[in-house]
Amino acid sequence: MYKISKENLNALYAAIAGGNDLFLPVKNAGQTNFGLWTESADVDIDTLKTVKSAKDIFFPQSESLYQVRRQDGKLEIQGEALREKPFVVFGIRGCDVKGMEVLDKVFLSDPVDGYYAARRQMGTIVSLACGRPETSCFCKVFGVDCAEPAGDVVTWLVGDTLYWEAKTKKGEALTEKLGNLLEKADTADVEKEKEKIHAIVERLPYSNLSLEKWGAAAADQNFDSPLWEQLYSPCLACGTCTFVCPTCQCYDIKDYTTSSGVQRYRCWDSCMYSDFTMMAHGNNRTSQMQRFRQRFMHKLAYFPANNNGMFSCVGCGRCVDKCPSHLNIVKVIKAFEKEGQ
Amino acid sequence: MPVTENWKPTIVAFCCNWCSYAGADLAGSSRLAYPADVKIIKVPCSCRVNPMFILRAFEKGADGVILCGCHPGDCHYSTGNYYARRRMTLLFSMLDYLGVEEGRTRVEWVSAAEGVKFSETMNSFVEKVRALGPNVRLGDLRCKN
Amino acid sequence: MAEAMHECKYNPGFMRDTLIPQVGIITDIRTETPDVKTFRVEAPNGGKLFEHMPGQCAMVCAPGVGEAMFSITSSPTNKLYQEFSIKRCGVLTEYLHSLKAGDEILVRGPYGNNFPVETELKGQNLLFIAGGIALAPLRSVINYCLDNRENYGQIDIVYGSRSADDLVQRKEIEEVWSKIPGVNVHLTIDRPQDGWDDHVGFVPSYLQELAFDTNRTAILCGPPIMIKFCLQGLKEMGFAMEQVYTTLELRMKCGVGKCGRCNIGTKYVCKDGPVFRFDQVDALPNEY
Amino acid sequence: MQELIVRAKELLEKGEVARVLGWKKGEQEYDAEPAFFETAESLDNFVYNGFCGANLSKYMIEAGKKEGKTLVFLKPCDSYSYNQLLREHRVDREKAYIIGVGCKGKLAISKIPFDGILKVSGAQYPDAQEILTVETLYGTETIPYKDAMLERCHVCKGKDHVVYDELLGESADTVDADRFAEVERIEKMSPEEKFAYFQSELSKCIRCNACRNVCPACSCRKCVFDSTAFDSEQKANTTSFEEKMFHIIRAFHVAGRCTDCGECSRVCPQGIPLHLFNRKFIKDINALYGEYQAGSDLECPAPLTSFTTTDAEPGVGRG
Repeated sequence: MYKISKENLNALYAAIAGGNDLFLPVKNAGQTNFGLWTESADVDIDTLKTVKSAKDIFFPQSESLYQVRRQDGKLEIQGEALREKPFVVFGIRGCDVKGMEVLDKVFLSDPVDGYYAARRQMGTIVSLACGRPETSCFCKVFGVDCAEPAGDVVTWLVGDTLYWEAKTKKGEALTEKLGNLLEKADTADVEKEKEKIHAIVERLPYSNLSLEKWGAAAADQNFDSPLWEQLYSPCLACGTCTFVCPTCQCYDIKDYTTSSGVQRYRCWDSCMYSDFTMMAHGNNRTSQMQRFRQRFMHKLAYFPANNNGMFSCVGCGRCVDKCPSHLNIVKVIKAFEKEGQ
Repeated sequence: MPVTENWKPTIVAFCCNWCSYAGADLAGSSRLAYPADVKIIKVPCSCRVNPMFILRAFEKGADGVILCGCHPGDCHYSTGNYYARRRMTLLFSMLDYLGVEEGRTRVEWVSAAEGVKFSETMNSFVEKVRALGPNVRLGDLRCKN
Repeated sequence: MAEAMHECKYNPGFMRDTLIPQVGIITDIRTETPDVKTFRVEAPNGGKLFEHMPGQCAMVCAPGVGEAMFSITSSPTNKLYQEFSIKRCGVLTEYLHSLKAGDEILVRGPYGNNFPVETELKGQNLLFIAGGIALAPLRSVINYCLDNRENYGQIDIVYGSRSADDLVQRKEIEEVWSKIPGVNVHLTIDRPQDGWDDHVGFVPSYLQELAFDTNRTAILCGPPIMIKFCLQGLKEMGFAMEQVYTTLELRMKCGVGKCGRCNIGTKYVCKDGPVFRFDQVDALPNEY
Repeated sequence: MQELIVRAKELLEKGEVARVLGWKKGEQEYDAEPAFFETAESLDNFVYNGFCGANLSKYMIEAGKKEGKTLVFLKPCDSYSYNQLLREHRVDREKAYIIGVGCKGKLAISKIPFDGILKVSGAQYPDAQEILTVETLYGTETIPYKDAMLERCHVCKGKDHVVYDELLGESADTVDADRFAEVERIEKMSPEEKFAYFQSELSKCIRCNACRNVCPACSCRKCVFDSTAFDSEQKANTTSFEEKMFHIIRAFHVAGRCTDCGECSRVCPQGIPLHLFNRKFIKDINALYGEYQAGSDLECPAPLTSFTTTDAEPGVGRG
């Protein structure tokens, strides 16, 4: 294990960024989101949750897939170049790292999504343990230990010191590159920090949610529940929950016409939108209740059924914080929990 | 897009069918010159122009957008241009508020008999936009390649 | 990232992501009915864009207009080209109908599963039931079975549409299919019409009149209302759900089970479908 | 709060209304959600406190399609939105029983800058306090009520309801800022500064449509930004202009109809001050066409559907 003092972090960022792109939480106009590091960037690793998750870096909100040029009636396709340059993501929390695992199940299963896979291969993940978990956090429910997140390198911010431990080959390579910036450290402080974090996690109000009613078997059991009708009613049909979610991966493919041809891009889409499933001959999910149900059934029942019980929720609590109507997955899980009693 | 001495702005002019469009015709048949970079889009009335048309024109590569309609009181449909006047007043004020250069938008009332005014208006508008340079604040980068 | 890219078997050296299409040339357009045209598509250098199995689909794209999933109506046994029968009903199909031979479009695929022609259906008597444009997905199976005639028993085809003018592939039905031994074609139209001396009536009622025995596997495709009543009829005749196949259709964007819109229950129609047995369909939530 | 529940139960039991539209207790004190109550027992979960900022008027469009009358609780500013919907024939006054509830300013949990908030005491009526005590996982903190208030409450339109069947509860004046001060501050900037300001704010936009979907003035069945028939349905956020376009046009579509209820800014997950667009239009309308408050009455002609022959010319005030 290594350490570096907090005041030297800028030198650390500069060293990581030398030759690599470095993405980390940056504050812009009052909000913290992952962004590219520059000398003038307002780095903010104290904010627990970025508004958007780190999924943006591997699966951007919109990205070009290819261009089509039309010449003399002939079409010519130019695929977008895949990421070839290595990059580092710093300060990603345990829940978001788990979110990447969920996305891997989708994008790296056959047929592999080349754009995502290239970024996954080129990216090194430096995770950061959560010193001050929030009320809305419930990652423990999904098996995430926010005191010891996964990642190529794991870091802990204890007081004014950042502790650094490489966990994979990629992580070791990055550590080596940083040379003298990091000094050797013992693990005592980190162990103490982990204990402290675990104690807080136990006190979080949603840490003991029960997932007994969910998983593969719920695909049949919960679909026709009358609870959905009660749960969905304040839903505004906006896409906030899906866009801040680290695991929502539905996308749309669209064309943008430019003077030189057509750019085909893909962008995040939301199952909450009425046109999500709209076809020329009609819509198979006509009510907001059905769309609302689809989102939660997908995360808590369909996804586990297809992925050995792995849930497509990581308990980051962003939807809990951001829903304009204060609806969220916690309320859904609790409603079903109560139902059986 | 590099600004060179020969750079010519792209101008979109929305012209009312009943007055300014005929004014443009008259300018042409009277051999009054106005820059070829003015792309005229004929509309049935100045009131037909939705604020989105103006923004879309900028997005897709226009450097200046001008709306020409009948003189207030002379609308073919009697009151259309009065509504257009309020809309454009508010829209332009909003664009100024967002920090778009003020000279990029304009409304001018040109009748079918005013070929000279049409040509003069276009010449002066093109000159003004030329001085401002290419539109970057409302443009979409993807349209510029 | 080489392992993520697939080399196209038919355009060697052409590396592509699953989302990047190939250019296809429309070499022929046949007007089937007032609103259905069949497009023949070939690779720029001739030949097929890719191999497929009966029932599989492909994404057809007109740049700047849209992209949608269409079933490949030609049989895999056709080694020269692929065909799509497309009904005019939306923005993209409207545009496709305005194209002419020689125009280029983009195609990617094949996607989805296929009818089990080499497994469950082999050696069986087959009963095809289709209504309107739904003959398109069945045509590839029918032709596949006819080209491998020795592998299948008796083949019955029940096909109906609104009017005689709306029957897709009528020429092929009358000149090829009906002339093959062991193949019975039963045509029907909804309302009487001059010059039509065949059966008149809806497909479900015609099906009951024909009263098939259950020693066969049924493949059913058509508008939802027709499926509902035909299925009821088949049940009354004693068919088991495991004996009837159909195809589902939902909105699709990616074709590879990732974009999420064709997800229903634990299935993705683009990847796990479009071909389902009715007992599998029954197990899905009622959202199709 | 108790008096609201009692009255609602009474009206439900008498059969005068078929359902009640109000706010339901959440998991925490600060996450009450809008909800329909159909039985007297379910009203035990009814809540009305400082965190009930959600404007219920827009839900009345859906409620109007149901059988029978709906009892709705409207705060003073919500009643403007309801009135505007009434004027646009989007709600049915006959199917609503409106109880105007008092308001002492509403709170935004996002404005309470402490980690791990468990309990906010003092947010409960009627004992609204000057200072809120906030219990968190990391200790107890305090914050003045006013500092945790939504922006809109600092520039409140007033505590009088413009439409109601009866009134319940007390209000308190919360105004301590000038409504147009921020707009004026931006107007005084140079074009470069203005552009940089909005660029930085709008680059955060994630196109989630929360602002549009919560807006009581955005009541179109199909939004132009959802329509595939035009070139307007661009979901990409690759270039910043798409977001600007969306927000300019959205503000324009509600110009003259926006009551300045502030819901757009309240719900924005990225904290974009969206009300600054609407308020710019309101300020211009007031200055150019006379003072106008959308939703204040049902008769006065709306500024964008009327004109005078002597209106200002576009580009007024430019150099």
